[in-house]
Amino acid sequence: MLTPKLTAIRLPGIQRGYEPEQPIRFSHRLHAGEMQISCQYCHSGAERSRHAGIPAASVCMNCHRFVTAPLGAVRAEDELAAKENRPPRRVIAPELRKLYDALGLDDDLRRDPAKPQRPIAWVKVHNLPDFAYFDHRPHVAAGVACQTCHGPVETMERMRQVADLTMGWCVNCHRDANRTGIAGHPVYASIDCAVCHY
Amino acid sequence: MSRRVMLGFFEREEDVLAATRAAREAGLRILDVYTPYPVHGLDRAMGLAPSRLAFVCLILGLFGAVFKVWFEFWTTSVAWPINVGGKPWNSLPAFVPVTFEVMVLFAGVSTFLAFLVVAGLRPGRAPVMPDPRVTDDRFVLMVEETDSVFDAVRVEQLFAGFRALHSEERVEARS
Amino acid sequence: MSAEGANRYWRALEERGAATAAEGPDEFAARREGIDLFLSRRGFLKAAGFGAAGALLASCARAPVQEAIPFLSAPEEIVPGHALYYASTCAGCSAACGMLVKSRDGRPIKLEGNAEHPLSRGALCAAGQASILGLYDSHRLRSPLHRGQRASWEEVDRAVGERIATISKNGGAVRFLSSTITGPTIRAEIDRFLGSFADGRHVVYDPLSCSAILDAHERTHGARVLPRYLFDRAEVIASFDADFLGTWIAPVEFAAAWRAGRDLEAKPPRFSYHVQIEPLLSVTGSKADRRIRIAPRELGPALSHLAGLLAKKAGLTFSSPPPADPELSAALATLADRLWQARRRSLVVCGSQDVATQVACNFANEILQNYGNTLDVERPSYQKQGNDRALQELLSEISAGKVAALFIAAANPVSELPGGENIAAALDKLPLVVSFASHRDETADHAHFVCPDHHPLESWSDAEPVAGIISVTQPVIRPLGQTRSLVETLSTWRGRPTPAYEIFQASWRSRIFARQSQETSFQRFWDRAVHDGVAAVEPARFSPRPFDVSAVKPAAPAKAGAAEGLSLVLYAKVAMLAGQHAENPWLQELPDPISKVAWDNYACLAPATAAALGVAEGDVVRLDFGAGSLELPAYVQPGQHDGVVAVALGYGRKGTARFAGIGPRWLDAEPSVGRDGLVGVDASGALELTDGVLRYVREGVRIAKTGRTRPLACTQTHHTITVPDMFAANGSVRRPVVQETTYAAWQGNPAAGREGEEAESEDLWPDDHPYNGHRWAMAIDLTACTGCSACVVACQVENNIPVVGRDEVRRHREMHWLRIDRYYSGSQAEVDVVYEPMLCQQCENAPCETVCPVLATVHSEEGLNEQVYNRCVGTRYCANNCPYKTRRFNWFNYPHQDPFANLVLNPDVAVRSRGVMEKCSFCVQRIQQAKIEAKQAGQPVADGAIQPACQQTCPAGAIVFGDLNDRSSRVAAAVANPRRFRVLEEMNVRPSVNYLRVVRNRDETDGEKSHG
Amino acid sequence: MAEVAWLVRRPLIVGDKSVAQVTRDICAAMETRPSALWWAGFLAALSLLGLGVTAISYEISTGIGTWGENRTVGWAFDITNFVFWIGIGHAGTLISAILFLFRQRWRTSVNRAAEAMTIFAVMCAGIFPLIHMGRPWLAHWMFPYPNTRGSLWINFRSPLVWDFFAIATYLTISLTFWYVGLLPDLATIRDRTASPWRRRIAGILSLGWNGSTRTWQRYEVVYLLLAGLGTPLVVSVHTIVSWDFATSLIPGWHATIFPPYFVAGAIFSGMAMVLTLMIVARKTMQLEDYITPRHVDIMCKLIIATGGIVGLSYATEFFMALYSSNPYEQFVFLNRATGPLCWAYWTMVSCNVLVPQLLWFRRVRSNLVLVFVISIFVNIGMWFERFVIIVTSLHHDFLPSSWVSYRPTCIEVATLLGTFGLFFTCFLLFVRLVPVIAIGEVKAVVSHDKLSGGTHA
Repeated sequence: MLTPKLTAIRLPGIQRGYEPEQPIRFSHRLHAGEMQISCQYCHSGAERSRHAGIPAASVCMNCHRFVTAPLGAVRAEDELAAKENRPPRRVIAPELRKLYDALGLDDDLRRDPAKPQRPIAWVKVHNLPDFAYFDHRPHVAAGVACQTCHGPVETMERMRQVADLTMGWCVNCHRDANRTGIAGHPVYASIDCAVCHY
Repeated sequence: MSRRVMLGFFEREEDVLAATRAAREAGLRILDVYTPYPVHGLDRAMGLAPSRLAFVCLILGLFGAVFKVWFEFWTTSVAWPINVGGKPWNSLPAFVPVTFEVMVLFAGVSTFLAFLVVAGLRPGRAPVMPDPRVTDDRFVLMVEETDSVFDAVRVEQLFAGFRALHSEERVEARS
Repeated sequence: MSAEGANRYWRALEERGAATAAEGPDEFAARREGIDLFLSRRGFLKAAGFGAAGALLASCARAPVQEAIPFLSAPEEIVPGHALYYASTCAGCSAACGMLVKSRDGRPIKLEGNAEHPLSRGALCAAGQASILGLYDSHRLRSPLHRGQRASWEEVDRAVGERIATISKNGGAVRFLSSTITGPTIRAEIDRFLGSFADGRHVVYDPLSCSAILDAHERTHGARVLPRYLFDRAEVIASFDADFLGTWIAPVEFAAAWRAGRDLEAKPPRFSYHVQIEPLLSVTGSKADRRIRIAPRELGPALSHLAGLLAKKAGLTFSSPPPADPELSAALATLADRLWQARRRSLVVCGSQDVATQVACNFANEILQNYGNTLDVERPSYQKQGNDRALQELLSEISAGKVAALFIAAANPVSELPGGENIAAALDKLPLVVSFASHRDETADHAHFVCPDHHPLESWSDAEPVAGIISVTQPVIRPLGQTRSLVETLSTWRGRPTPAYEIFQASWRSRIFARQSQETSFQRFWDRAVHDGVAAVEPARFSPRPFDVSAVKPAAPAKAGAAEGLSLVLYAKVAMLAGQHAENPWLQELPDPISKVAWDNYACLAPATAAALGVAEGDVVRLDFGAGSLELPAYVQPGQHDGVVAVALGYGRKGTARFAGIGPRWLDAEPSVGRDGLVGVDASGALELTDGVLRYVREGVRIAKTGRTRPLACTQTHHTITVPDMFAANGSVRRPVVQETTYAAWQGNPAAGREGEEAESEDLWPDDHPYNGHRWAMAIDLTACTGCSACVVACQVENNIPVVGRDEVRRHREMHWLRIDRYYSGSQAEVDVVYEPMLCQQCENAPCETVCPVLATVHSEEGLNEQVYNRCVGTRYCANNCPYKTRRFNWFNYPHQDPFANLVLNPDVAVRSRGVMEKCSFCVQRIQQAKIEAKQAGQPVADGAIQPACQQTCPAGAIVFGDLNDRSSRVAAAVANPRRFRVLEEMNVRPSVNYLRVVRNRDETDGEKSHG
Repeated sequence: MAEVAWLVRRPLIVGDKSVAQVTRDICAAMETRPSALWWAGFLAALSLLGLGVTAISYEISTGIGTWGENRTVGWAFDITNFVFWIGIGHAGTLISAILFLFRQRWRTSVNRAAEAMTIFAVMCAGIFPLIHMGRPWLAHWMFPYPNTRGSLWINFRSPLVWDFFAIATYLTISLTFWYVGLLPDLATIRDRTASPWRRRIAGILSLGWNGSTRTWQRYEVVYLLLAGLGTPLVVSVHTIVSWDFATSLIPGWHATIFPPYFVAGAIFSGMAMVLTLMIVARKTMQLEDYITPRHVDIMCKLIIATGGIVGLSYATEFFMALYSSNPYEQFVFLNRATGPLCWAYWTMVSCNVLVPQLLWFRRVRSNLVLVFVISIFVNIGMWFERFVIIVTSLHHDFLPSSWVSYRPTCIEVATLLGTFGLFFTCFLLFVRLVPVIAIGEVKAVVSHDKLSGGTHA
């Protein structure tokens, strides 16, 4: 009863609103919002493991092997090429360039043995304390929408922590789930300590 | 405005006690009696009504107890019922000790604070007293010179009748 | 695994939030960064600890930035945070049990028995469970050594190659010394390598030798074979000093079989009769139905006499004089009768190293027609191949300097054999000594080259423990150092460098594929073998010669002359074995099942002997045997023969110097090592290698007090369930915490031996806590439990339980969540032993929960007694109020002494910080895992889907865990068993752990026996 | 007036004092320079305190492992000291509150010091529940405050929580009671002292007290009420402390006799401590006229009485154990008397039951040195009583497999000494800064003596 009021103000240790700079300016708004790519296309771990996981660069390449720059830029280059009647050059957006560099690809997106492969060090946004065990699988299985905890990701240019991820926040959601069910169908979300702490 | 008061200074408990009784019979208006230690019967002699601090103590004590019982019940059976050692949600007997302690705490502290308020005691307040020796071994009886019929001389004799060391008249400012 | 694999592995770590990728020149440093991250659990708890301060900090500054570094290209099988299991083979000893390696994010973190393995049947022993720590041992050699200096493989190959070349040119004896290697491929490779020399020979020895058994069979069956013993088929077992449940040949396989032979729940029930005749109290002896103490020198004559008795029954003319002790001869007579009644279904085993005795043993089995029934020489075991005669010859060759090149693999002769220093000196004289040791051990110090082999979890290998059963070892992680597989090294020196993988595949294609018929395509066969971890093929058949009775000679009766002085018996402990695991802190801290002493070896004396000598436990005594002397603390061991002093092998290893600083450091702390800086005392000097056998017994040993004392780290100070009479009013001296009965009584009444009424007393309170969903419970069959302590180590590995060191154990602060209480009953001399595994009983009315002020331990709606570490403030009230004393408190921070070992931590279990209480959770992480998977599959949790670490590894299958609300579950059946009882039931705490009464195969029908 | 008649026999304050004299005598202790004796005692106490602080900081920074406790004996010195000090505290409240209700006027000379003793003892006691925690920095979790854990409250079923509330309340009420009693005397100091800073401080603390009868009247009501509250409180506190053990199921702890047994024991030990202090104080601070042999005599009698109850409790416990055919219960007590830790048990019995019997003789009671020695013995004995109850019950409990021994470490001993350091430091400061005797009350007694003397002579 007191808890909601308390969490309304940011208490010590609560990282709500954390929105760190990322190595590549990846836009969830563009991918999840405009392009309507489902969350689990990239974060496929969510239904197979406790971690949703951050997609491997190879997953990005599924599309970005072909999409190398915004449509506008490509059109412009085509027109320019037509004008100068030469084959259009491949346009590579600066942010995607970082991805290709990480994979050690050359301009034709072929593996360049000279270039080293460097994994991309994303900055973790949602951090739970190590003594709290969280597992995505049961939540996905129960049909909890990603937005319930991660907020309106599809509107975020840069990923931001929306929920404050306190124990009270978890527990109250579990309580509500038991009362109202999830997406209509009844569920049972235990609030035993040993669900998260062991 | 200000008022005139007549002070009688005594040395012994029984003298001031008797003097107070006499003064009261003589229809004098006794403002206060200052003593180094509590003198038995003096309050009756002055005709003071018994203190009502006991009620404060009772009420707040009860409040503390009731509040605590409710709180313990609420936390263990309503807010978040957790199975502790197979005990029932509402383990009333186990709540008794804390309830008692909280009752005593509320009662005691509130009575003390109430006392400070009604007695007008607060840190840094300058003591209003006729003679610093009151806190040592002086007994002072203070009567008000009510109206023109007040006869200072008679009062002085009355005091002297009870072995008063001396008496004096003072004007004290009243807010 | 491809080269990419390694980097994947390390990135996979970071997926869990590690620091940086492990690349660049010093890969190792990078790993250390990786390690800090594993400390971060503890780190966090600590930080979280500094309550106000921590909060203040957090409110000023954001939490430290954590990076998540995904794969560049994800391998499809690896899902971060998802555990994979790979079938492999345990290399803890030569028994070669099958196992599954639990690999988390490419990091092996747990070994579990492989249920599909025909020998170990899903179990592992303590040593096997602990062996995973060896992978993350920072003391392992990470590159070859040349004269003790780090060298590159190129240099070593060149140097060794040159020497080999000269040898094969000018000739010269080349010897390959190893302990038993059962792998057909490796053996073939070694032979191939030796084949390239004129005089090359492979000499095999076992520090715990069974050479005499093989020699005996050479005499009686014409071939040096070790029969395969089938205890499950034996109805009467007579074991002459063979510790087959503890350390003898293949304890896990034998324990499983032995257990199968005594199954009271089977229809009809079967219960073998097991007689143990031994000088000291072994694990096996502690489980025997009839146990006879015997002086070592009496053993041979006794067995020979038994053979004689049987021969008479069989109408053969063979007689051997009865032993002096009339009691013993009477016992032997009755034993002979029972054996004879159980012809073909009986088994006589003998652990003696005296060939004549072993021959008598064979003779007995032959008379009883056990060959082909309960022991098999046609499909023999390869688990012990040691040939002590060959070893002796080799040693004389070496000391004579007749060896041109000596290669030593999987053996440490300098520390394992008598006269180690002489051997060392001789080695220094040899022109070429190459060791394949993974550590700078005693022998490696005297080798010109040390070419470290992979850890078994890093390399391909195979094993054929028993003819026809071949199990595969596959790598589950890329080598952590610049080590190289033995076969690869040999192939390189042969001039044809080949990757191990190819060598093994080739060998299987040529040798093993041919020996089976199910699969037609080799690839399919190989894939299945690698997947299952084991393949059944045709054994290399050989038909033994018919039994040669002429070989049998009646043993001369023990000479009374040798009676002066004590006989020193050198034995092996289940944890240390011959010492190959001496550098494993888990095993050092594992209390010995019998003595309950950790971190030391000691001189076991019978109570009577100790009293006669005026020696008390902890007094340091000096043992004088001809060749030298030993000084170690005494331990009073009930049930041991009065004429015996027993000392464990495998201690005082050079490598144990690393434990000098283990455990918490504070002003009153004492080191875990002795005065010589090592753990325990090396007793191998007392071994004898004479006329072709390695002997573990010495006669005429004199013993004297030194006046010094060394208190032992013993986890159990009171050894009986009976309280001293002075403390027992009105005669109630025995505490009903363990219940037992006899087979005869049980047959009459399955509930025989019950003490006190098992009555669920009415509840005082409204029933606020119905258990509607699951109701987890456990049942432990005390009849089956052999006390082998595999469960204790399994629990330690699974639950990140720290090692606290000798001093803390001595202060009774060991951290094991699961302990095995061992109680003696009977007289001081003739003891009965009961093992009672004691773990958190998960009481329904848990006394610990009521008293916790901060709700750090409460009850779950599935009947679990939860302990929330991060909520605990550490008042210890719960531990005080626990009648079973199963709660463990973090008195200090207990980091891994070797930070590299943090890689073995189980990421699903929090590492507890200083000042919090911890305890058994029924492996709740496994429960949650199974529930989540069931939820995903939309099915109920199947019975047996959840196995706590202890149940999973138990060789005797004594532990059953499951859901009581599932009426069909095994645990529900166990609870319904009339043998079931609960400890301290009368207190109505309602434990969820049930025990099944101990049953001994005896004739007294009064289940109660006097406990003194 | 009954007590007047009673007073006739012997005056409470000897050496026929005038009211002014009383003020002078008592304030003298604070106005003169401290004696060398005082300095010696103070420095000794201070160094002990230093030792304790060192030990405690080492323990908190390194771990509870620096104590001798183990998996079976989870409490030892820590809780022993806690119960010991709480017990000491109780005598103070008894003297000031309970005897006040019983109108025992002799208390006036000792109640101030006794109350001070209570407060300091409770301070010492309070340390232990805090530092015995594995993670003392999380002690605030013992208090039910709204939190972001959804909201996770505390376990009101746990005796430790009861303890927490009991101790907190006890300390608060004792402080209030003490302060109320101090008000008039602070005023006295304010009005007579020469030093300006002392006047300023006394002025602030006395809250502008002027001996007005109106205030005196309310003052007496409050004092009575607080005494009335304090009396059940002091009983409840040690009852709850005893429940820490009584509500558990450890044989030797799980006993219904504990509450009365503990309360009696507490008063017993407290009286002994009061005697110890008083005898020292009257010697060192020339208060012979105020703390007369009669005070000592009365307290000795109280010690015999409470000591008797304690001895009876020991016997009852033992009898009940043997009478209950519960093997565990029986074992624990036989083990106490004859087991490995029997020396502690017999120390306890001889100090608490045998030694006090000497006080039956008036000659002993009137020999202050002897009384002093006996009081020390009782203090020791009562410490061992708690040690015996806690350690011998734990170290051999249900399962023989987990039987262990216990040996304290130097850190534990240092911590115990440290609390004595804290106690005496506080007490020695107290005798310098505050009137050790309730001036106001003594004046009343003095004039009463005069009055009754006058009328009856």
